[in-house]
Amino acid sequence: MKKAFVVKSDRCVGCHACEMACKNEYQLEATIRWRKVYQLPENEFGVPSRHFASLACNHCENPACLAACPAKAYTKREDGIVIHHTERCIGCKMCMMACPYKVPVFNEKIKKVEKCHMCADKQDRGEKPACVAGCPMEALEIVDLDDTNLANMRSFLPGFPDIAITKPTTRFITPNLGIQVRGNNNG
Amino acid sequence: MDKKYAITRRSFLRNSAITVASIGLSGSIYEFLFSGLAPVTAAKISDVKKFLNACPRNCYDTCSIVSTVADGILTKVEGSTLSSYTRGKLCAKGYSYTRSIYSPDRIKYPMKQKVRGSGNWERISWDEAYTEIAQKILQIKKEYGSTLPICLNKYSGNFDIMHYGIEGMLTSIGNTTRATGTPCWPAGIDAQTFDFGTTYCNDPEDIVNAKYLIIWGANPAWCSVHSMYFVKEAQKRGCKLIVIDPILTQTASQADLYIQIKPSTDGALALGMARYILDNELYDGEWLAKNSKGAEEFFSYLQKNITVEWAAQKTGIPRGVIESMAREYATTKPANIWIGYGMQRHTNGGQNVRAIDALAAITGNIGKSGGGAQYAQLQTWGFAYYAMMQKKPENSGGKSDRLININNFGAEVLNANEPPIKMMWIACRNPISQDPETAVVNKAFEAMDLVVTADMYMNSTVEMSDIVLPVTTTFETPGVNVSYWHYWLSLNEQAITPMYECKNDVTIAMELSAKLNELEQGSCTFPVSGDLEEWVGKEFNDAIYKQFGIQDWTELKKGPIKAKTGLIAWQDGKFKTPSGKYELWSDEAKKFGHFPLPVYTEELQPNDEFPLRCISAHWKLGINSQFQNLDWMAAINNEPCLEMHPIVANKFGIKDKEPVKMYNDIGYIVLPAKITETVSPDIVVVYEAWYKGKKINVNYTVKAIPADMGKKATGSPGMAFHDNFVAIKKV
Amino acid sequence: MLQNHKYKMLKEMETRYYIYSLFKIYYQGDWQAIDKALQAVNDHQDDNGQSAEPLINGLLKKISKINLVMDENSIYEYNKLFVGPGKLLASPFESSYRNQLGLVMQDETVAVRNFYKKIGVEVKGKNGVPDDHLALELEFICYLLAQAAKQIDKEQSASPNEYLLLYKLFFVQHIKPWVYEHCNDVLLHGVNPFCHGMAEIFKEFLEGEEGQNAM
Amino acid sequence: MGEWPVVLFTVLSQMAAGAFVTLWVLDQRTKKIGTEMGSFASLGIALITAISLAVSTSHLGQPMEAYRALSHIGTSWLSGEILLFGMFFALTVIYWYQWHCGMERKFIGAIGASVALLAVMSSGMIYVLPARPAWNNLGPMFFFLLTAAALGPLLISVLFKIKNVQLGKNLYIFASVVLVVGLTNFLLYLSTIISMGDIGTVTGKNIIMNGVFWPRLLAGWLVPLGIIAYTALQKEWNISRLVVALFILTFIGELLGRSMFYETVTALTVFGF
Repeated sequence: MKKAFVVKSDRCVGCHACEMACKNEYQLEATIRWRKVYQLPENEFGVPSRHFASLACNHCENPACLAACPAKAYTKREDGIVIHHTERCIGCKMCMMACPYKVPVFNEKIKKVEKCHMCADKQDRGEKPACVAGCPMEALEIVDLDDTNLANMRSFLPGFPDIAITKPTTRFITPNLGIQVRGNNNG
Repeated sequence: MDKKYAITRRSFLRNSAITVASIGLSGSIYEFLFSGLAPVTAAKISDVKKFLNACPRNCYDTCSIVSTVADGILTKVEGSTLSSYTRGKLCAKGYSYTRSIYSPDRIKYPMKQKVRGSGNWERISWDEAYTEIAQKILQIKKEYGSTLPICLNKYSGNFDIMHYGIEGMLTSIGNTTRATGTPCWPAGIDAQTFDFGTTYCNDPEDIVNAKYLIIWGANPAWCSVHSMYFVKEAQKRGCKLIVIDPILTQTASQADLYIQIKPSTDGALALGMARYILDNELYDGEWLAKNSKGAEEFFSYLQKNITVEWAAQKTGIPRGVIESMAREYATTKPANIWIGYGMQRHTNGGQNVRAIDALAAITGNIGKSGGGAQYAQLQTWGFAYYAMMQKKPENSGGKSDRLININNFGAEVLNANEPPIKMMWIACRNPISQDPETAVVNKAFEAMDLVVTADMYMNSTVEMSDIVLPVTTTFETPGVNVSYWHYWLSLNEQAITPMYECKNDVTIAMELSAKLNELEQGSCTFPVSGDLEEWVGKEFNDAIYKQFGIQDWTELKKGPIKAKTGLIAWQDGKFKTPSGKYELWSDEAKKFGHFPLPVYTEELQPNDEFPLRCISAHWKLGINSQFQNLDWMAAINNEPCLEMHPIVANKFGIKDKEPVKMYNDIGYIVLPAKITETVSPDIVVVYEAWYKGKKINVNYTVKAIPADMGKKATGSPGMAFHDNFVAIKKV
Repeated sequence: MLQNHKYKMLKEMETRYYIYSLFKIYYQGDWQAIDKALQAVNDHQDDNGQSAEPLINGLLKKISKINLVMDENSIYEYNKLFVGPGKLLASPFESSYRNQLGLVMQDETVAVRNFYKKIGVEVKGKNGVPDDHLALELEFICYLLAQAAKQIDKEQSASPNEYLLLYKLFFVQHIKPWVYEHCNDVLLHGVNPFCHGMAEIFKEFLEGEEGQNAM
Repeated sequence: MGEWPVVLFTVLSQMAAGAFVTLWVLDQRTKKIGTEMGSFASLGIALITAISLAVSTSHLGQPMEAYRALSHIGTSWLSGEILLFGMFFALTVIYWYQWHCGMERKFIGAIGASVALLAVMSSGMIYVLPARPAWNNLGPMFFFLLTAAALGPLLISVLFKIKNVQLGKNLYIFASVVLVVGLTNFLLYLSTIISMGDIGTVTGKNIIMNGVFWPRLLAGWLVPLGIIAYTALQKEWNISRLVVALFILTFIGELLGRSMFYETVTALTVFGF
């Protein structure tokens, strides 16, 4: 089993509800964002557009955080979820340096690192992660990579760090681009 | 306040012979007395409860909320899964509620300011507040022979039905001056009122049935994200999505076809399309014959005055595109148009909406599932308005309420005469921040004898008040909410105890009434007692029960309910116009000084001095001055910016992120530039929002220019917010 | 011997109690009672004007150095600092300082609530006002001191009892981490002699307490 | 210097490691170092190692739980580093004890010197991270080894100087070689990352634009090399003030260089953020 987030950039309208649903669920400190909505570069897809990718932890197959952590504060579950165990964390920030996706963040208040755990507890109870459940556009989904047709999905979008480093499990659906008619309205 | 206690060094050090055994209420170490604390009464297990709430913001989506309360503390909010519109999801703003109610900076107690604007506040009891306000009301009445010098400015900070009790409270003291109108949507409402008899839209969940959808000057991805799901669903089912907007919004980025139009020329596009439809006989003659009035006149107007070529020139959209869009729109059935509020905030906004309505009418898309000209609906608002409907006391002076334009509030207050306005009551509003021409509004406040503001937070209006009253949030008080867009009815339960001394506006009205009657029997008709939940119950009537298929309002405690009837607007073909038909020719419009047909009114043009149009559109992390000031929002974005096309930036020698001064003859703001090809080259864009600790407000530059329509349905014309011409320069 | 020791201990505790009461009343905004509360502290001196308690002596010395005069501006400033309606310049809530972004009714408030609950105390009109308002925390300390005194008196013992230990614990967990910062905010924003002076005295008193009790 | 605990830890520990190797080599090669001298120097090394380890914990969010850093020897270079420096510290103490008692110390010296080298190398490996392209090479390890090589012998010569023992010409020759190699390595590294494009280039530019770039060049390399050149011209190999100056300048240079190392590195961006 290989649980993974699917980020449907063809559906995402960049409303930030996912990241706020996450904050609301875990009452996170204001500056800490386990999930972040990234605006993709405006001209990435040929014509100007406002498209987005919502990222949290990519629950990598080779998590760099886990390898770098000297305190064994990270574990990878059988279903692929990478868990950070706060009680073992010593706040050395090695994982923050090692992660190519800037996922682990340092909580200045508790002097430890924290990150997305794909709502493992909720999933164990058969519920969807807060972000997935909270997305009004249904632009986020959890799939099992071992058991999903990945034909329409990609492992990366332009601007996403080299996936060879840690083999992130996150999959993307690329934005659709419509036709744009811009008249001769040059002021 | 008088010098009540002067503890001098000497008096303090005086070696008193008296032994003080106990200190006031706190007792002595041997005889401890509780004051703020108390022994735990029963071993209560800290419990987790869920409550139904409703988002009361001025928003299309009016979400049904489920809140989690642990040991009396609100810990989580979620969307209700029982509403097929909310679908278990909230927006970014809704998810932030746990933060906003627990800010230490909430207004906690009634307070009185010594000198307006001085910042010198003293805490007063509710009784003192009521006494002072009541005495002022009675004194005004005595001096001027009526309560007309008292002016209410209340709008949409909280759209809960019971909050109309604020209007009720003012009614219950006599004839008063009312700031009427709405800043938001009047031109469009009037347009639809002339055309259909009122504004009435299909259930937005019906969007999925459209085969062709034009979103015209609306940005649901930001302002109605739950609707955006249905838009996407429609696309999935094969609907073609067209978005017409000067800004390539996030909604537009989802479109199959995006059309960048010159601002304020929407009517020209609609009329151009209509001419093509007419010329190619793509209109629904049968529908028109049966359901409309004035089709002939309208067609003749088109033939005489409109050409597609002209429309292309006006709008900046190539002729071929207009023609193909007109053909597709007229031949793909059903076709739906969502008319946004943004596109009617112009001096020709009402006419433009009428032109678009006409498109839907001539193609026979009215009254159909998947079709329609969607603007808003007022169908589910048929409450009893028990709190609002109060009798005026006898012999309280004046003939009737005096209405002034909310969209030009400052100037109209200053101009009011015989009697002048001497007292203001402000609720659910922040006029000093959100009204145009900030400086004039300030002057109006300065001219008052007494300004009372009921609010949750300090803002620029509270700063200019004499008395501020702390009010409850939606989680602290019962209520009931509906949307002006979807068809759900949600009860709002009291989920937590009101914090500090905050009170519901209706409670304030009851208690003020008691005080007025105590000082002068019969001076106020507002009920002086009643349980707030019972008040909620009294807002319902049989019509609402019937519409929603319930026997009693308490059934809503199980969850939100959707209207059972009327989900497709005008399905029965019975229009509420004087003729009972869809009126392409409207005599009613004529009465209000408009041309009876949907015609093109020339849009305002920029001039040499102020060459750019500033569009102050809504912002995704806030509603007007609400939400963007919260920490969670600031963590996502805390930097307002001025969006401009690279052509504009080049012309003015501005680089990305450089500070730019945007100004006109009434004011200026300085913002960092954001260079983007998502806006058209004839505009600049500032999203209207209030950032905590930042003195940046686009309204410093917005003049109170009225839109063409609004007077009939809302009392005052709307505001042409987007006809704001400015100049920019590098700072 | 025991009696003497006990007397001294109780006397000391009483002193603390009066001082805490003074600040409790101050933070309650009970202007009617402040005069009396100050008087009570004052009366705790010996006849010669010298208190046996070093605490009181220090405090009196401090008070004699500053000009503790209350006028109408004291109240305006007091409200700007602690009450509103604007953004509080020196919030009286523990969570404002300890919650990363200063919100009330969060985990930090619940921790205080749970502490009260362990001792069998809760806030009147629960959830109406955050449990960690300084006035409530100070009242809780007064309560602990009163309970401690009661026990010492009853048990004929002069050894520190559980209530004194709880007092220390509460001080370490819920006063020390933020009240100094709070007082500094008052000193930073406060210009009125009364508010300023009270903050100075309070801070010095707490420092004394902390030092004396090795907290 | 936001990262000052790591800056101090790495520079001090590397200096101690270099000094240990120097002392061991001198001891083995010359056999002329007196017990008192050796005992004094080895004590200095042990103390500096102890200080560096103590300082390193203050880099942690949870200094009291630093022991858990040893949990992941398998894959975490940080665990390896802590283990090796822990061992190194123990060895410095034993080494000192052996000097102090005049015991045979060849074996412990050899082990200590190897552990010292491995420890410094493991420190370097910590930063070889694909997420930080400018570090994802042998650069960090070379830097750290060169720090050890530059500061170790200079520290020893300063410690010896306190006891009025001069190391003379050989020290200067060695120091000049290390400094030249260090400077060359730095310049090569800089040009390499700048030509990497993307994030590497950004890091390179950060380094050049950094406020301590020139002070680091001057204090760490140019002025010390000047002093050595002056000494060589004078052919005066025993001016003790110059040795101290050389040490202090190089030490400051390394501290500045290390803080720049941490400050300037740039992570991979995610969608340009």
